[in-house]
Amino acid sequence: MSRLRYMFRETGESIRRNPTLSVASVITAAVSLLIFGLTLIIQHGFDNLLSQWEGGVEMIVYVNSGAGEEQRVVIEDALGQQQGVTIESWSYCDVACSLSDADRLFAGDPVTRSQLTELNIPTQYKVVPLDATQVDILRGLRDRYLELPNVYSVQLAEEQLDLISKLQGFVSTYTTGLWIALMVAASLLIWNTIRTAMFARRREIEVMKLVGATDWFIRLPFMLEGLLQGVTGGAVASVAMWFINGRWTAGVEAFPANSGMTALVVVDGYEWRVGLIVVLFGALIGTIGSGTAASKFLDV
Amino acid sequence: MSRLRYMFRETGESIRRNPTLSVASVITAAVSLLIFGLTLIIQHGFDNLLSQWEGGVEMIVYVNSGAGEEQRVVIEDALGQQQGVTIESWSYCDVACSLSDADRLFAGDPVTRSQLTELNIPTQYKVVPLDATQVDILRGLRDRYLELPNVYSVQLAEEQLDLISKLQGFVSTYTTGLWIALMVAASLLIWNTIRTAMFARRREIEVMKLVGATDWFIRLPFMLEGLLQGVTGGAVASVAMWFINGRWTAGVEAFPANSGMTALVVVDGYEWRVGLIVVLFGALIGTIGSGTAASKFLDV
Amino acid sequence: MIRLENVTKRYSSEVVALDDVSFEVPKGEFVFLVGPSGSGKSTLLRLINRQERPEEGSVWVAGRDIVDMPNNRIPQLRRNIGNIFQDYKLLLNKTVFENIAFALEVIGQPQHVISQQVPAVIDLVGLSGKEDRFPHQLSGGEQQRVSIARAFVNRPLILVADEPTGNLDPSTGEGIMRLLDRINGTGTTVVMATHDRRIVDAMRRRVVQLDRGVIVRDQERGVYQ
Amino acid sequence: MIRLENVTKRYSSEVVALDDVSFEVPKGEFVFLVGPSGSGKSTLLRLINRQERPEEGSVWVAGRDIVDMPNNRIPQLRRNIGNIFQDYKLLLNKTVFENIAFALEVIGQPQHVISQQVPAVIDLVGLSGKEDRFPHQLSGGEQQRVSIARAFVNRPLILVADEPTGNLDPSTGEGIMRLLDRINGTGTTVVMATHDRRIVDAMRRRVVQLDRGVIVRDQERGVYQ
Ligand SMILES: Nc1ncnc2c1ncn2[C@@H]1O[C@H](COP(=O)(O)OP(=O)(O)OP(=O)(O)O)[C@@H](O)[C@H]1O
Ligand SMILES: Nc1ncnc2c1ncn2[C@@H]1O[C@H](COP(=O)(O)OP(=O)(O)OP(=O)(O)O)[C@@H](O)[C@H]1O
Ligand SMILES: [Mg+2]
Ligand SMILES: [Mg+2]
Repeated sequence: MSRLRYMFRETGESIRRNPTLSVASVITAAVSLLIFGLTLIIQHGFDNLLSQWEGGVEMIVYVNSGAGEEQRVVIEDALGQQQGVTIESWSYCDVACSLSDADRLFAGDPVTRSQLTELNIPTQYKVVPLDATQVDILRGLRDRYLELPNVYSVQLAEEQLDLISKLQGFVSTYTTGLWIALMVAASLLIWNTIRTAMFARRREIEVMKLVGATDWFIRLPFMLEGLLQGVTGGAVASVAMWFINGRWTAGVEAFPANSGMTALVVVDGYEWRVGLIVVLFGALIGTIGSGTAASKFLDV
Repeated sequence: MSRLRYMFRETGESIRRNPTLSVASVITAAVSLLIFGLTLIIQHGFDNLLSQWEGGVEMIVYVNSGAGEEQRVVIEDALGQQQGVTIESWSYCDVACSLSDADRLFAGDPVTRSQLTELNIPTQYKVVPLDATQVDILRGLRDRYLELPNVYSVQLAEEQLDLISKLQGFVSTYTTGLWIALMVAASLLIWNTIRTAMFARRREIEVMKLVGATDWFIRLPFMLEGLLQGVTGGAVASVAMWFINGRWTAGVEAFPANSGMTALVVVDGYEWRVGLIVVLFGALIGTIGSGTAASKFLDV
Repeated sequence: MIRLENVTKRYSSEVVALDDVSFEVPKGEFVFLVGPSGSGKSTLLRLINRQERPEEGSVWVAGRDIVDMPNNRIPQLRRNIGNIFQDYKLLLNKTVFENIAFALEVIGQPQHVISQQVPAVIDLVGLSGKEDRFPHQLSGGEQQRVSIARAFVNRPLILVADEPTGNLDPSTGEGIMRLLDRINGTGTTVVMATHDRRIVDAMRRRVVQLDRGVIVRDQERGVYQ
Repeated sequence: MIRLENVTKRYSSEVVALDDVSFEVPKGEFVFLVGPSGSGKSTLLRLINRQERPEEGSVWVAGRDIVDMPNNRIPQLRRNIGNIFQDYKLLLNKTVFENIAFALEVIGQPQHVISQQVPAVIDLVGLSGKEDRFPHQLSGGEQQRVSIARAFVNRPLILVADEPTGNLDPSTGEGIMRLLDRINGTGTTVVMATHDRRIVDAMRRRVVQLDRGVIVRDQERGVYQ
């Protein structure tokens, strides 16, 4: 009891004494963790956008809604003819599967999504070609399949996939660069705040050591301070991320439906997981930064 | 001479003594300035993208290349009829003007740009409507103008402008938020580095004051240190920005020409101006941060 | 209580602070360490509470060889030794009471022990009524009394004092010596380094004289010389 | 050289460090300030170099009233006053030479002045051959000599010394006093606060005794009492 009270009192006093460094540490940690969180969120958004093309799918043949198994035989025959020639494999995505694809594709545009039902959604054949680079062959196939009865439309990956995955790679590389640089800065700062705090209290620490306080007793309030900074940074980042994600999701609804952005949102609960990860990450850098500092500078 | 040598020696020693705080300050300043620079660059890229729609232009009528003045009379008559009814004003963008538009629009795609020449580029009529929100009226106009002889195509702003300016607003708001937060952190950090440096050298400072050194003599090495940190941060940010901009420009060339991204690059020299601004900004926060700290803590 | 056996302490290859020193302090004794500046007095005191470790020899405190004591046992050792310094080492932002209580708090003593022992020791050093003053509101002699109270509040077996009267004028210094004498009277072993001839001559206790790291005199009821 | 007129210095409404003190030190004189701890000796010395300002009265140094001197003139004043402290205040990361040169560097003296004056003053204080040592490689007495050299290298009109022998053993302290005496012999005014009875009694110079902020004795060729 006495110990706990002592610890919180010392931690509080220490923060009060050096507010600028603490504030700067928290800001840097928060921005770093925010960019980290946004990187995860953006990645997830892009993944949504690309989800229907997973597994090497390069062509999707959309089938008119309501086309029964008998009516799809023609299409499957046509696909079967190419099996082993230009197509490696294909799979049928039925109504349930197509609806779940739509859930992700129109995550940011609930109005459009709500117009798609079991009755009117086109089902899909997802086609994996033998050689994805042979775009001409795929285009030829598309033109042939478009002629088939009950085919609603045919889409090729190259039209979309290429741009998006390039964008994804570009964005993640540089946001990752930014958050790592800032994370290094935040760790150094927390380390430094603790070092400064310990230096400011070197007289206390000297006396504590002389009267026989254990190293852990001396160390703990400082580690608590670092932990607090990391967690505060993480919490601020989580809230900011939640806010930005919300604004973006609201913004995307207002975009034109054909802008290709409607899948670029995260509303499936992943944002909460990221929020938690961000706070834990903050706690981690806080503890590591302060722990190293406290251990290193205990011999003041 | 003696003074200058003294100053640089002291500054150097001071940085050596407290590398973590200096490194953290520089990283934070650099990332802040980088995001600041990128915000400017992105803004400029978006502006390029939107440049042909400047001044309330909501519709562009593209005229076949080679159509002479006599052949355009029909178009101008049609426009003149609507003047004051649905159209507020219109202006003709001749070959030279259209080429310079293309310079910006295909800045990221020199191959496409090089295929446009004085001989084959469509010229443009840029139309400002009385009421930009009456999209139906504009669509009606488009359909009518498309029928006119020598009209190559007609584009409406709403198809492009809306999404892009929303994106621009969104991106700049949050990147600006990030760089301002980090800028605050960087200033606090430089302030703190200097304070720490002065605290670490309080014995020296005490002796200096006792033997009759002037305040400016004591203050200058510390301000130099802060300036150095700010400028280093700015320089790192400039280099990183230049690198990222280069990679992006190279990436955009590989995007499909119809991706609408070809204008989203900055190659017109603006990036050098931004680089300079970033370094100057770094110098500014360095000087302000260290100057306030040095003046405040001279009474140690 | 304290025993040094052939102790050599070097700070570097040239600086030999103590050179093959052996000496013993029985329980309850009062010993003056004297000698010119740099003769190794402070070093010897720092060996006793393991602030320094000797290169050679062994140091026994309260029946234990402390030279190779593991680090996690040192706090326990130090709880048996009270330290007093020339510059008091008080915490300037804490009151008299808090300064003394601090020594109990940080070794995890519960509140009821603190509220019982601190007033008792404040009374012992004669500072009753000044509990709520801050160090800067006290004279040097009073500050030294606080530092003695802090060193003694835990009832250690040994008090170690490094020039405790160095910053005090003669009559204030005498008051401090009377206090240390009283504490010694309760059975606490006291080892004190000093430059103060008058005090040594007045007290007439055992005097150990160091010179360049060597004991050159060890005299019962000695004088400063 | 120094004149205080009805000077009162309060640190707070209760703490009156100096109470209506007047006294004068002519050029070239050697004055001891004595008195019990807290009597105001250090405060008086800090008034002379404008580290403190009195609430009432005026302080004249070298013909100027320094109480209302604007801040930007203070450096010039301090170049005329050398300071010596009990704890030397040497810079631990600089050698003897650098410590002394530092005092000239920071007032903007050119290199050729430094390389001429520093060796001269090192010679004066008897530290020739130890220019490249660091403070921790020196005895306390030697450190104090460095601090005196630093205070004197600029040939100030006044030397102000606050218990310069407080940390030194008697014989080392006597050496320091001989040095200060020599410097005083060159015409430099010396004001020195001390607790050291032996030194005061041996020197037989003017003694000004303070008690609770009041001058209670001012005696030519006095003793500590
Ligand atoms: N931390 C240290 N590092 C290096 N040398 C040291 C250290 N502490 C003391 N010394 C050296 O060890 C020797 C003994 O120093 P010590 O402080 O023990 O002497 P002392 O008798 O206490 O002197 P004083 O009367 O001045 O306090 C001296 O030569 C001193 O310079
Ligand atoms: N910075 C300060 N703030 C508040 N009070 C102070 C300060 N400096 C000194 N005092 C008080 O002023 C009075 C005179 O102190 P001063 O240090 O001048 O005495 P002194 O004669 O030098 O004592 P000593 O012999 O202990 O050095 C004392 O009561 C002291 O507590
Ligand atoms: Mg000592
Ligand atoms: Mg004093």
